[in-house]
This record gives sequence, C-alpha cells and structure tokens, in this order.
Amino acid sequence: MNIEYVFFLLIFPGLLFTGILGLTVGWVDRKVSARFQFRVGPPFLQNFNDFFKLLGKETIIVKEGVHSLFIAAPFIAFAVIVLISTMIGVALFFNKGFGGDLFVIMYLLMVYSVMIILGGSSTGNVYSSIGAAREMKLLLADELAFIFVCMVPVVKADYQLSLEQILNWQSIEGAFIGSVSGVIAFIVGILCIQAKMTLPPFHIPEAETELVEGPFMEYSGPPLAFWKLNHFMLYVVLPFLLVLLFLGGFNLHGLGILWAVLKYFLIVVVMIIIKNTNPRIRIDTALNFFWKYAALLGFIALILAVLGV
Amino acid sequence: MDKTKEFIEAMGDKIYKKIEKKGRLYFEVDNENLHTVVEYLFHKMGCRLSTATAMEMYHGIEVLYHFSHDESGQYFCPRMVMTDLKNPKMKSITPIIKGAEWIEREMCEFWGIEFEGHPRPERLLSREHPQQLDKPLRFRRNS
Amino acid sequence: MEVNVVLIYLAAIPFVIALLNILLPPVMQKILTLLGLIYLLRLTVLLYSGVAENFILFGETVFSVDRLGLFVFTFIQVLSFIIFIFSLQGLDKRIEKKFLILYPMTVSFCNGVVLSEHVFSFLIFWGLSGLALYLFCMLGLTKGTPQTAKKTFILIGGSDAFLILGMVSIWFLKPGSSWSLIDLHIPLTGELSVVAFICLVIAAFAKAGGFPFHTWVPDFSQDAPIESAAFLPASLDKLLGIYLLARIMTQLFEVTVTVNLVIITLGAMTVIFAVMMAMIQHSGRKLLGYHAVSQVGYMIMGVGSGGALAFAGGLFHMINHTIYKSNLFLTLGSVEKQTGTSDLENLGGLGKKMPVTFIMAMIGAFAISGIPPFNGFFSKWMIYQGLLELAGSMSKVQQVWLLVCLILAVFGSALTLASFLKFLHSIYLGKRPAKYDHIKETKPNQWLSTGLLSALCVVFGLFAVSIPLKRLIYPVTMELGYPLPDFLGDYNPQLLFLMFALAFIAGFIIYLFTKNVRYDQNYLGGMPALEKYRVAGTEFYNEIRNMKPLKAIFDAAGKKYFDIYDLGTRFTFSVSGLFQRGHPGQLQLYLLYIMAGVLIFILLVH
Amino acid sequence: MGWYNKRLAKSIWVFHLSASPCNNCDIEILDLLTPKYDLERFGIKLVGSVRHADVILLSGIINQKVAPKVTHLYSQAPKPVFVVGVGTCPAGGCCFNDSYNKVPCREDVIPIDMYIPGCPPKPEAMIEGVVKLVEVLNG
Amino acid sequence: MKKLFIDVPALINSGAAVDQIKCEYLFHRKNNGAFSLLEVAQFASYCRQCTESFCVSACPVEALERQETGTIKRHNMRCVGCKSCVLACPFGTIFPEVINYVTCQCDLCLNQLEQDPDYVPLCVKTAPAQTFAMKELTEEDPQQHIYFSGKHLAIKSPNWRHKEGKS
Amino acid sequence: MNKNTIPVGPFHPLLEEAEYFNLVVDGETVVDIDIDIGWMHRGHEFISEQKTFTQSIYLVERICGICSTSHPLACVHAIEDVDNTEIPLRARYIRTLIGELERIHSHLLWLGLAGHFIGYDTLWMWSWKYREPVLQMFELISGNRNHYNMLRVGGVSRDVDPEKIPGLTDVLDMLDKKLIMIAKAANDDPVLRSRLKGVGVLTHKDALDYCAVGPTSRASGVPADVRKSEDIDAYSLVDFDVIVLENGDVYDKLIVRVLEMLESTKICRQCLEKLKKVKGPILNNVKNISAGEGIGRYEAPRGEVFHYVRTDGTNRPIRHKVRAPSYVNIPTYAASCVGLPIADVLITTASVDPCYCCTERSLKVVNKNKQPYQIDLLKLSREKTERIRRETYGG
Ligand code: SF4
Ligand code: SF4
Ligand code: SF4
Ligand code: SF4
Ligand code: SF4
Ligand code: SF4
Ligand code: SF4
Ligand code: SF4
Repeated sequence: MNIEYVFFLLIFPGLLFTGILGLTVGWVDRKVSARFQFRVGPPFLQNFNDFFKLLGKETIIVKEGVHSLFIAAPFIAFAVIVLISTMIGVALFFNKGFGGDLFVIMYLLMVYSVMIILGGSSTGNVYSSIGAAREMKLLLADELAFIFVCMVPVVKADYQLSLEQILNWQSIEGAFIGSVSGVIAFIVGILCIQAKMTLPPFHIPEAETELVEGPFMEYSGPPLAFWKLNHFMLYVVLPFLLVLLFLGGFNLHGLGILWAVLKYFLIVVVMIIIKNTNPRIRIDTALNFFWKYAALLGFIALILAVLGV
Repeated sequence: MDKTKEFIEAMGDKIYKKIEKKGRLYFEVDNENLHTVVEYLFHKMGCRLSTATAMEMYHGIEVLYHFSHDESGQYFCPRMVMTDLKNPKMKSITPIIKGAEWIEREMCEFWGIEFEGHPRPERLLSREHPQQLDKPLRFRRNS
Repeated sequence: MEVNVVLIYLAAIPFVIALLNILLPPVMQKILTLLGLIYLLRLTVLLYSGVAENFILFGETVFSVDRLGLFVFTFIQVLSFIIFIFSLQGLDKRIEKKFLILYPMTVSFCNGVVLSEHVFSFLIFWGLSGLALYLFCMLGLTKGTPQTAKKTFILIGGSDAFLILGMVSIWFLKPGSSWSLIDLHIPLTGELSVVAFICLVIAAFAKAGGFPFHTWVPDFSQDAPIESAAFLPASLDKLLGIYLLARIMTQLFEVTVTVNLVIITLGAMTVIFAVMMAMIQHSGRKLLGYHAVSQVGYMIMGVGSGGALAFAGGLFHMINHTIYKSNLFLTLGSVEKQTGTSDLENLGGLGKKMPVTFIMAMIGAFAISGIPPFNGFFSKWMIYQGLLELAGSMSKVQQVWLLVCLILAVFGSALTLASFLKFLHSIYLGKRPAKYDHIKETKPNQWLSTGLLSALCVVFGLFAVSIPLKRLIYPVTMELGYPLPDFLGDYNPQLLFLMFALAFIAGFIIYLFTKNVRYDQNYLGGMPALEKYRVAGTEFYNEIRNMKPLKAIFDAAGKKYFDIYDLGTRFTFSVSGLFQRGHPGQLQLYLLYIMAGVLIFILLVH
Repeated sequence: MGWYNKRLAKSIWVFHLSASPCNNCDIEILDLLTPKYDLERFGIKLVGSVRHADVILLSGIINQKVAPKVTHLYSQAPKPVFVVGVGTCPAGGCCFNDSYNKVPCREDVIPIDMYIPGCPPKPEAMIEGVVKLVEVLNG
Repeated sequence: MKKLFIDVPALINSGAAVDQIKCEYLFHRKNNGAFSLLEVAQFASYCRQCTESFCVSACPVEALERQETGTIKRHNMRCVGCKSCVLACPFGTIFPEVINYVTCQCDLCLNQLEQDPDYVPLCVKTAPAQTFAMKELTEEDPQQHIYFSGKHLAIKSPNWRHKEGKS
Repeated sequence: MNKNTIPVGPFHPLLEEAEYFNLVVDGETVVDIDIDIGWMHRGHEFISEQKTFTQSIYLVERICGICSTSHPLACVHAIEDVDNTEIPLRARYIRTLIGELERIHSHLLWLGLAGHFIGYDTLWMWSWKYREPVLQMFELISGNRNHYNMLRVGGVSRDVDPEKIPGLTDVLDMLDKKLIMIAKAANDDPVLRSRLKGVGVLTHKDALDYCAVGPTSRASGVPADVRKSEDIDAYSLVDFDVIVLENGDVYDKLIVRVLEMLESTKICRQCLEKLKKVKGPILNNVKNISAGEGIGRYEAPRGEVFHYVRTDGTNRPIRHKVRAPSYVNIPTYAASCVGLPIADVLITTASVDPCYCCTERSLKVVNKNKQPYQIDLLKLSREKTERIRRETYGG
C-alpha cells in the first residue's frame, strides 16, 4: 500500500469526490422531481445544508438497543460505499485495480444493505424491524437479477472478472451496450440499481407513510446525516458501475468529458423518471417482478451473451 | 308512504306512541320487542342504521335509533326508554347489525347503558385515557 | 517402527481416553480428554515435519497419511479441541458423562477414517463414525430424539451400505490392485464403474449432508445436544464427507466434464434448496442445520468441478465452513444455555446482554454469507472463479448450464445472508422480551472457544493466501496433481480492509467531533415501547414462502415430500410390513445388520 | 453557533403533530408542500419520524388523551427542536374552550415557541411564520 | 295546583344578582331558568306596551316584534344580545340581565312536580327569601299585583296592561 | 403461530391525525386490527349544547376541516327540520354549489393523499395542484379557503356575486379537463392498477352489515346517496348520476371518487347557470325554533353525515348528535383489512378516506359534582398574568 491509495480513497475518486458529487446529484434528483410535480424545488446547496445541519443535532440512542451496532452501522456502510466508489472510480478514471473485482463489489454492495438492516433492527423498533425485513427481501429480489446483469459483461469479456479488464475489453471491442444482450442487461441493471437505492417504486423498506422511514426511523443527528450521505453516494456509485459494465467507461480527453457526463446523467435521469412516475409497489410484487420477469430477462441476456450476440 | 303502512301493519302490535312526520316515523318499542323490530327493519326492509342517540330525560334514559330506508328516503325511528336511571340495561343490536358496535360502545361509555349481548363491551373513546374516567360519564341529577 | 506408532496413536489415544472415561468422574474425564486432545494437536504438528510413515498390519498398509488426509486430519484435531473447550462447562448434567465418553471416541473414529488407506479399516471407521452420530443423537433430550436418531442411523447406515457396495465394485474393477484407496484413477467407463461412482458419491453426500441425502442434518441439529451438532454435522462429518468426495473425484475415478457438471448441479441444488428451507425455519438449530446442508453445496461444486482453483476453493470452503458453522452452533448453544430455548420467536434483543456472543455470532454469520473480508467470502470467491475458469473451456450449452449453476450459487449466498439476518435479528436484535432482562453473558470457556473460531474466521479471511492457502491447501492440490491456481479477478483483503478502516475512521471522527448523545426510549409514534410491540423475525420471509410456485414447493417440503428417508419409509410401509418389523429402532439390531453385511462381504471377497 | 443556525435555517425538517385539531390546519400544512406554495424551496421538508425533526408543527387543542403522548413525543425529538403552534387551536383554543377534554394549559404539555394564528391560517401566513422563525434563527 | 310565584319588585329590591339563582333544568348546563322567567315577566306585565315601541325600532336585527295582543316578543334566533332595546326603552322596563344571546329555559320543574306535588324547585331554594315560592294560587289578584302567565306561573309585578285598562 | 403487534399511531405519517391502531400481524399479514380512537375527541356534541344554533354551525364546521360544509349543512338541515323551515331557492342553489365544490376539493385531496400513501408523490402533487383552483373558488365565493361559514339556519350567509359566475365557470371547465386527465392517468397506469385492484375488498354484504356510507359503500354496490333519496337543497332540481361500482376494492373506490368529481362539476355548472337567473333572498330570517326534534342529512364527500337535533324552544339544542360518515366507515376495516399484507392494509384504511376528527367529535361527559375538565380560563389567565408580573417585577 502506498500513499497514492490513500489519495484515491480519501480525495478522488473516493470519499470527497463521491460525497460532493453525490450530494449534488441528490440535489438534481430533488430538483427534477420537483419540476415533475410543478414545483420549484430546493436550492442548490440544499443537501449540503441538510447534511451539516444533521451533524449539529442531537444523537438519540435507543436505550434498549445494541448501542455500538446502532452507531457503527451508518459508518460501516459509509466506509463500504467509499470503498466501492474508490474501486469503481479508480478503474474508471485511472484504469487500475484497487484490490477488488466484480464479485467483491457485488458482495460489498450487500454489506450496505446489511448495515441498514442491522442498524435498523438493533433498536428493537417494530417499524425498523419490518423495514429491515423488507430491505432484505428487496435485496433478495434484485440480487438475482443483478447477478445475471453482472455476469453478462463477465461473459462478454471472456470471463474476465476484474474491472479494468472489463473496461479494457470494451475499449477494444466497443461498449457492451452495443449488443442485444448488453441492452437487455443494461435495462435490467437500471431496474436493479433503482431497487438497490430503494428509489420509488421500490422504496418499500423506507416507505415513509407506512413504516415511518423504516430502518432509519430511530436515527437522528450525525448517524442520520451519514445515512443520507450514503444514500446520495449511491447515486454516484451505482450509475458508475453501470457505466463501467456497459457503457465502456469514461474517456476523459477533450469532448470525451462531455460524453462521460452525458452517459452518467443519462442513467441518473432515467432513474429519476422511473422514480417519479410510479407508485410504491408491494414487496411481494417486487419479488415477483424481479424473480420472474427481470431475472428471466437477465437469463435471456446471459444466453445471448454466451452466444456472442 | 306505503313503506310506513307496510311496517305498521307488520309491527303494529309491537310499537306504540307512533308519531308520523313527513318522511319520518317515530315510535316506541319495548326491550323485548326491540330485536324483532330491528330485525324486521334491517333484514326485511333493508334499512340502514344511521345512528342511535342516547338522551337523558326526566323519566329515564332514552335511546333513539334512526333507520334509513334509502330507496324511499323514509326514516324509521324506534325509541327505547329505560326508566331505571341507576342501572340502565337494554338489548344490544350489534349481533344483528355489525355497524352498531361502535355506536353502542360509545353510549355505554357515556351513559353507562349496559348492552346485553354486546360482543365487545369496552370503552371506545377513552381507552387509555390518562384520567381513568369513572363510568358512567353522563349527567348527574342536580343535588 | 517408532514412527508408525504415531499413526496408530492418533486413532488409539482418543479411544483409550474414551475407555478410561467410562470409569472416571466428570471432572477427571474433562481433564483427561483435554490433555488427550492437546497431545493429539502436538502429534499433528509432528506429522507436518514429515515423520509419519505407513502403518502396516498383517502385511497390508492400514494407515497412511498423505497431504489431503493430513489437511483434513489437522482440522479434525483443531475443531475437536476448540469445541471441547466449549463443552468444558455447561453440559447438561444428565448427559455429561455419556457425552464425555462419546466425544473422544468419535475423534478416534474420525481420525481412523482419515488415516485409513486400507479399504477395510476405512469402512470400519466410517461405519463407526456413523454410529457415533447415532449415539450422540440419542443423547438429545427433546421429544423427537428417538425418531431423529433412527432417521440419522438409517440414512447414514444406508449410505454405508452404498459405500460398501461401491468399494466392492471398485475391487471388481481393479482386482489386481491391493486394498489401498490411493491412486486408483478408474475411468468412468462401463456400468460397473458408474455404479461404483454413484454409490461412493451417495455415501459422501450422505455423510456431508448433500442434497438429497441431507435430511438427517436439520433433524439432528434440532434434537441432538448442541455441542454435538457443532461437533459432528457442522464440522467432522463435513470434513469426512468432503474428504471422501475429494478422494473420489481426484484419486479413485477419472471423471468427465459431464459428470463434473452433474455434480456441480447437485451442488447448486443443495445450495438453493437447503437455504430456502433455512429461511423459513422457526428454530435456530434447524436453521443452522439447513445451512450446514446448503454450504455443502459450495464444497461439492468446488471439489466436484475438477478445476484447480475451484478444487482448492472447495477444500478451503470446507474448513471455513467447519470453522464458522461450529462457531454459529456454539454461539447458539451459549444462547440456549442462558435462555433455555433456541426457538427464534421466543428470543430477541440479546445483543445487549450477551455482546461477546453476539459479536462472535455476527462474525460467523458474515463469514457464512460470504461478506468480505471474512473467510467465507474468499473460498466462495475462489469457487466462483474456478467455475468461471472452467466455463471458458466448455461448449456453449455447457457454459450456460454452468453459469446458471454459478448464479444460483451466488444467489444462494444472498439467501444465506437473508436467513442469517433473520437469525441475528431474532436472537440478538429486535425487541427483548422482558423475561430475558436478567440474562448474563456466557461462561468464559464458551466465549473463548467461539472467540477462537471467530478469530480463525477473520485470520483465514484476511490472510487467506498467505496462511491457509499457501501452507495447507496448495500442497494438497499440488500433490493431487493440480497446478498452482491462478486467480481471474483480484481481491486483496488486507488492502481493502485497511482502506475500509481508513474510511470508517474518517467518518467516525466526524461523528466523534459532532456527537451529542442522549439515550431515549423507542419511538413508536408516541406510544411507549410496550413488550407486545415486537417483531419476532420468524415471519420475515413469509412473502417468499407464499410466492406462487414456491409455496407449493415449501408446502411439499413441509409435508416431507423431498425427504428421502420419509419417502423411503412411506414406500416400504406401503409395500410390506416386513421391513417395519425389521427395524424396531433397536441399536443392537442395526449393529447386527451391519456386522452381518460386512462379514458377508469379507467372505465374498476372500 | 451562528454558522450552524444558518444551516438550520436553510434546512428545516418539519414533523407534523396533530393533537386533536379539526384537520384543516393539517391539510393546509400539507398544502404548503404542494405546487402552489412549495415549501421545499426553502429547504423545508416533511418528515415522518420525530427523530428527524427540527420543527414540530403542532395543531389542535391537545385533548386529555393525547396530551401525554404529545409530551412523550416532544421528549423524543432530538434537540434543538422548535414547536410552532399552527392555528387558533393551540393559540387560543378556538371554539373548543368549553370542552371537557382539553388540557388546561397547552404550554405545560409542550413548550410552544411560536404561534401562527388563524382558523386555519392561510398558507401565506404559515410561510410568513416560518420565515419569521428563520429570521430568529439567523439571529 | 301549586304555581311558581315570583315577586319581581322584591327581587329587584333585594339587589341580588339573578345569576346567583340556581336552576335544575336538566338539559343545559349553566342554564338559569330565572332569566327566562324574568323575561316572561318583563314582557308579559312589566313592559308598558307603549304604542311607539321604541325597543322594536331600535333592535338592529329585527328580533323584537309586537304581537297582536300588544305584548312584545323576542325571537331568540335573531337576537344577538346587543341590548340596544334596553337603552331604547324610555321606561326602562327591560331588564338588561335577561336579554342574552344565549337564552335559557325554564320548564317550571313540571316533571318533578308530577311525581311529587310538594316538590320545591331549586330556584325557590336558592333565590332571596320570598322572591320565589311555590304557592297555591287560584286566581289573579290585581290588588296584590299578582298576575298569572300560563297555567303554572304567577308573577307579582306592576302590570301596565291592567293599569291602562288594556285587555 | 406467533403473532406480533404493530402499533400504528398515535402519530404516524399515514394518518394526518392522531390515531392509533394495533395491527396484529403474522409476518406482514394482518390478522386482526384493533382500532383505538379518542385522540381527537374534543366533545363537540357537548360544546354544541351550550352554544346557540348560530354558533353551533360555526362549531360543527370545525368538526373537521375537510368537509367543513357538510357538517354545517347537515346541522342546518336538522334545525330546519324541526319547523320545516322554508329555504329560498337561491340559497338552495348556493348550498348545493358549495357542497359540490367541497366534494371536488375533498376527493382531490383524498386522491393526492392516496398517492402519497402509496409512495406516488407525483400523483399527490398533481391532484393537489388542481385542488388549488377549487380553494380559490371558495375564496372568491366565501372569502376563505376552508371553513367558509356560508350557512345559516334558513339560508346562506353570503351571496354569490353574479359578476363572478363566468370566472367560476371557466375554472370549472379547466377542472373538467384536468380531472379527466388525472382519471385517465390513474386508469391507465398499470402499476397503479395492479397495486390497487383487488385490494381491500369490502363485499356488498359487509357494506350493508356495517352500514357503510358514501363512496365506501357505493364502490361495493350499495346505491345509497342522500342527495337522491332525500329532497335536500337543490339536488332535486339538478341532473346528476350516482356512481355505483361493484367490486368494493380500493381501485373501485378510487374510480368512484374520480367519477363523482366529474358529476360534481356538472352539478356546479348547473347551479351557476341557475344562479344567473334565480333571483331572490338568500336567507329566510328564522325567528324561533320551536321545541321538537329534527334530523339533517347530507351526502358529505365521505358519505352520509347525520345530525340529530332536539330543541326545547330556546336558541340552543338540548341534544345534538352527530354521526359522521367515517364513524361507520372505519369499523369496516375489520372486514376489509384482515388477511392483507401491511402495505395493503394501510392503503385500504386510507381508501375509506377516514377522518378521525369527525369520528370523535362528540359526546358529553358532564359531572356536575366534579367537572374535572372545566377550566376556568379567566382564572388561568389571571394566574398567568400574576406569574409574568412576578417574573418581571419580582415579589
Ligand atoms: S365574541 Fe369577539 S368580542 Fe366577544 S369575547 Fe369573543 S372575541 Fe371578544
Ligand atoms: S382577524 Fe378576523 S378572522 Fe382572525 S380572529 Fe380576528 S376577526 Fe377572526
Ligand atoms: S385552528 Fe381552526 S382550522 Fe386549525 S385546527 Fe383549530 S379549528 Fe381547525
Ligand atoms: S322552576 Fe325549575 S326549571 Fe324553572 S327556574 Fe326554577 S329550578 Fe329552573
Ligand atoms: S359580531 Fe358577528 S354576528 Fe355580530 S354583527 Fe358582527 S359579524 Fe354579525
Ligand atoms: S338585545 Fe336582542 S332584542 Fe335587544 S336590541 Fe339587541 S338584538 Fe334586539
Ligand atoms: S319595552 Fe319599553 S319601549 Fe318596548 S314596548 Fe315596552 S315600554 Fe315600550
Ligand atoms: S368526514 Fe372527515 S372531512 Fe368530513 S367532517 Fe368528518 S372528519 Fe371532516
């Protein structure tokens, strides 16, 4: 390990970059959603203000709960997301490896949900517990399809697992979105990340009007601030992952920057549109949807990928 | 108006003190006949229970039901008078009409009327009330 | 000659201890057994310095030790030592004495299996280890104990019969060779060899708990004493079963790709079916029992795939599994000892009262669900890569087939995670019933042993390459003729962990600077946190259970339509009452059956 | 704390606490979030859990039954938290002053920092109230 | 039959506040039947029934009306209790206390009397001595200024109707 | 099987009001629902008996802010019923107009909230956006967005200025278009359909058994509508249909409401047309209410509101009983919610469009000996002044 890694992790493309970009994109989300709803929407620095305000609030810890886990969960999740974003970012921007391949990312992404679940249920709150159960079921729902989605680039890259290999393969062969299997997998992928971010219509675990924000119900102050930050950071991490897997990464020379921004925002905007045009579905509907339809699509994509289409 | 006639014909012997107003029929029934009348109104005539109102009068506690015959807009209002002010008791109509549950519970809560045969004789509004209200919560006579 | 003695000691010492234990009072039993186990560990270390030769009796090599055997053997010693630490205190008084007799005896039998090179000694020890299973099960104190013991015995005994059959067939295939089990490499051509192969695989599956011969495992875990559940199905039997499978796949037979695929498919099915069943369990023990099955799937996939990486991964997963699964069983045992129950719906919120146990259980749960950086992830990761590596060289249909199996396996670990979150939630998190307000942390020996296992989980995860792989597993695979595996992806646990720690600290420092803590009750929309407002967690996955096609399957499983034992009994009951009269559940009778069978075979052979 | 107050002023998360109102104030509060008034412009957001609240919008006369819960809820909110009484109800009891079921003194139940009178207050009045709060915070 | 007898001048002279008199009317809490009794008394006999009826023209909401009998009637759904009429009446015959927005009711305790003819209503008990009483009266007594209003009420007060020979 | 209890409330974002249910669940399936009400209980019936009729109207308006015309309407109907008071024709049209506008605003409000509850904030924002013009119409007519105080015994308090009528008609036209748009959007959205169809079914029989009213029962095939069955206001003079659907699920309740809004705009337009022509007083200045009893009904957005008034000849009621629609609709949860997953239960409870304010409006608790709840405001304010004085000047 050398100092370069620390830079990667803490400044770019890790903590600071992802954090700031995430909060900004979170603002874009809120603004565009507001526009959808004929509203003006929040000012630019809104998410930053929210974050810093929360830092100054009291942290309430539930007496009966498991305190250490309750407090640690958001920070573990935070660290994990920073880690993933660094891994993806390093591969995207520097075309290097950062100690993990696609499987590692898939499993680390689960850690985020696990932390939500553990943090939420460590309080013993009923709503949090139900929210946690739903979070887990949602994770199960999208995971199957997501694995299919992740396997498609792996197959297309001739069973290469590491991120930079997948990127390299695409820079030679063209982005995977250029093939039928790539398109299908990409579409399923967008649905999956929608679910992974628990955005509508998959905001089942946090269902504000049912479960009072579910697992986050008991959080307040800095830990809550970090949960919010984590959520917004996913706005960076997951689209980046899709860009990496299907859109051939970023080319940061000249007009390529514009192109890169376009790619990223394409995904984000699609997510926001889906978010704003759908009601929350039930957890069993989500399970059915992902296991029966999305996974089937993923399977078709996989077969096509094996066939080289 | 034929509905009224029909009703009076069928139940005429069970009711008394009939008052007819435009679209209304007020009458008194006894506790024994209450179920028969209510069943006739609810099942035979397809009336809907609008509500029941308890009132304290000088001569006793009075429970006034309002049955609405929606097709004709006719109202049938049986009145039950309980003269025992200390221990008012009457038959519950909840076994016949599920919708009467809350209405009766509320009356029980505030007037202390005991509804015999009520499936859930429990407080409605003041469960967990911080000032454990004593029952019944109704008028007390002066002095 | 002195060197040979080491090998016979390994099996004989624990046996002698067991015999001595019959006479001794419990305290002495414990001391003696502990000393014996330590001595065994010491002898194991000795084996690594290469001192052991074959043990020869009547001119036949009975015991010998190769790298694979040594590897498995090591973990038998380590685990029986650690689990024994757990059993030092807190055993139920009613069964303590018997347990302490059986324990070293089982170690002895298992050692015997692993050390045997000769078919007969292998068969005898294998059968005896199955018997030990039965006896342990009989120690259970629940209502279902006799039934379960019977079931276990029939399944294991039945598979023993298959084993014998397989061995006999092998002898017919290669009559010229000696009774040695090493380096046969029988090609899978001809019906007899296939029969032999199938018979042996069934035996291995039944021992390890692979689908569809797994049904004894959950029942055993439910009814037997929990230490023995951690000891046998979770660790030793896994070791033995997979050991046998590894032998079959590498040394006894030469297998084709199709066979590999079939085995992999069976593995994937094991993973998915068992984990699905685990998800809906209401009893912590059964849940763990089903996981003990489901994890076998990965090992089968790894060991049965035939690729170097996957094979190494399978072996690695085997030891990982023994570590975290016995850890989980033991933590559950601690909980059960404190609260008196392992029913998930009655537990809850113990994390605050038993923090050490909770952390150990959490580590175990993370490890089993393959959360980086724990050991489970590394071995699973190796298996996945191994499979992908294989896929590269297959035909298209086979590729899709393999990929689906792989994806199911990956998904299986998500399901594992799901059921373990339910497990953690129901026991340690959520709302604590008031009756557990005075629960204390467990006794030191118990958390010491779980602590040791958890530490192994972490160490094997973080330093996977440098410690277990390089030192223990690569030598085995090399000896079995595999090349040094070559990773497809990259995963650097130490780096990632350091980076994770850095990021965590960065976040946590912000918290430390801004925190302003107050303690408060649960927030329930203004209601006080009453005891009735709790989610037990057992119904977490009802939606999944009630999903359209799955519901039918689960219902069928609930009616035991997939239980080979149950099917068998049903079948036999319906065919005739003969067999029914034949197995009244008396141990002696079964012993007689086995002995008779063995005798007949010996007579036949000679 | 000036810096912090500015952040707080720009990000007010409100929790809506209805303690036996007539519902109208509540829907007018919700109305504030909708396109015509859109309080999100000021960074104001409605939250479902009192743990996230910066401002509690209290409406209603607080009856005897709900009073302990209101107190409890206030104690569960992370401080600093402000309580704004919306409507005539918390301010003066509206037409319910004769009721037997209302608490004698609302300020004993929950410390109210600010009142926005009106029955119901016009959304504009509520916005003005919120702006005043912001001014106070900005100091 | 006993009648409720009210000695209005004595009540005025006693200086007692009318709302001190308690009432046992069942249906309204805080009901003070004495108000309504006094209102009856005031319009039935105290009022001069002047032809100009300044009170009627003064009322901003047309709540007062001259009946055919010549008496004034206050319509309680219209009156807003502004007491303009009190000011307008040149003879000061309207008691300001009783012209309230919220009207009171006296049922003369008939229900109680039905059960027990010797019943003494609460107002009789709580009013200043002799101003309220249950008395066996059979006919009006103009000498004593005792006039009947309805079957159950007797009022002792100056009566302009009789003085001026109106019927 | 293990049963867990989930508390919903008293303060839960699903309920804009303080309410409390115990959901007994098995996993996520609700097996029993126990409703504890009383959190909003302010004692309206009791207060009303101390107020005059005119004040009562003001008071019952504040039973609930959403249908703040339905209760006063039913209340004046009840008072008028005592003496069979005549109401001027113009007043009748104005009442109908107000009532129907309120229905539109209330249904739009429900639609929005329902959207919010199922996490469809866009629907929420959209329907509330179009609710805003309705509120503005109210502001034009009555001067206030809610709580219009338009009603008097015997008529209405404010006239509709003929000059404003064209403007109002324009708004109605606009609304019609938008309503049809929203209805189409709701109807076409497959996710919404699949989310709501077949959920929380209230069968015809249950609707009858529980005496449910309003859209709740009309979606279950019970064609009860006070506007048709009783000759109130101007409803016999205008042309409109009663919407009845058969399935009783949440989706049907939604459709009933959406279609009703369209009917309402139709009625409103007819009323406005008539208001151009019909001249005359708007208030029959009632003099007295004689002793007697009367009932008043009105089809509020949520169903029949029922008021019963008993009078004794003074200007206040001796008994004022209010039966709000939600009071009979909420108990239907027991029939429609059991066996559903939590997510469905919550939308089903919302589908009744419950108003707890209304449900708990009522009843008197009087204990003349103790009177535990009577607070002497004056005493309080004096004490407070005293306290402040002491704090300020010391001593
Ligand atoms: S009615 Fe008006 S003037 Fe009279 S007390 Fe009330 S607020 Fe004051
Ligand atoms: S300002 Fe007007 S609306 Fe407000 S309280 Fe005073 S009189 Fe009433
Ligand atoms: S202030 Fe008025 S509008 Fe607001 S809750 Fe009270 S009565 Fe309703
Ligand atoms: S007679 Fe009875 S009702 Fe009349 S004022 Fe006296 S106490 Fe009251
Ligand atoms: S106070 Fe009210 S009722 Fe009286 S005159 Fe003024 S506006 Fe009219
Ligand atoms: S007090 Fe009544 S009757 Fe007298 S002037 Fe005023 S409104 Fe008219
Ligand atoms: S009250 Fe006065 S002004 Fe009115 S009629 Fe009598 S005397 Fe004349
Ligand atoms: S039904 Fe609801 S909206 Fe209507 S008055 Fe009652 S509480 Fe208010």
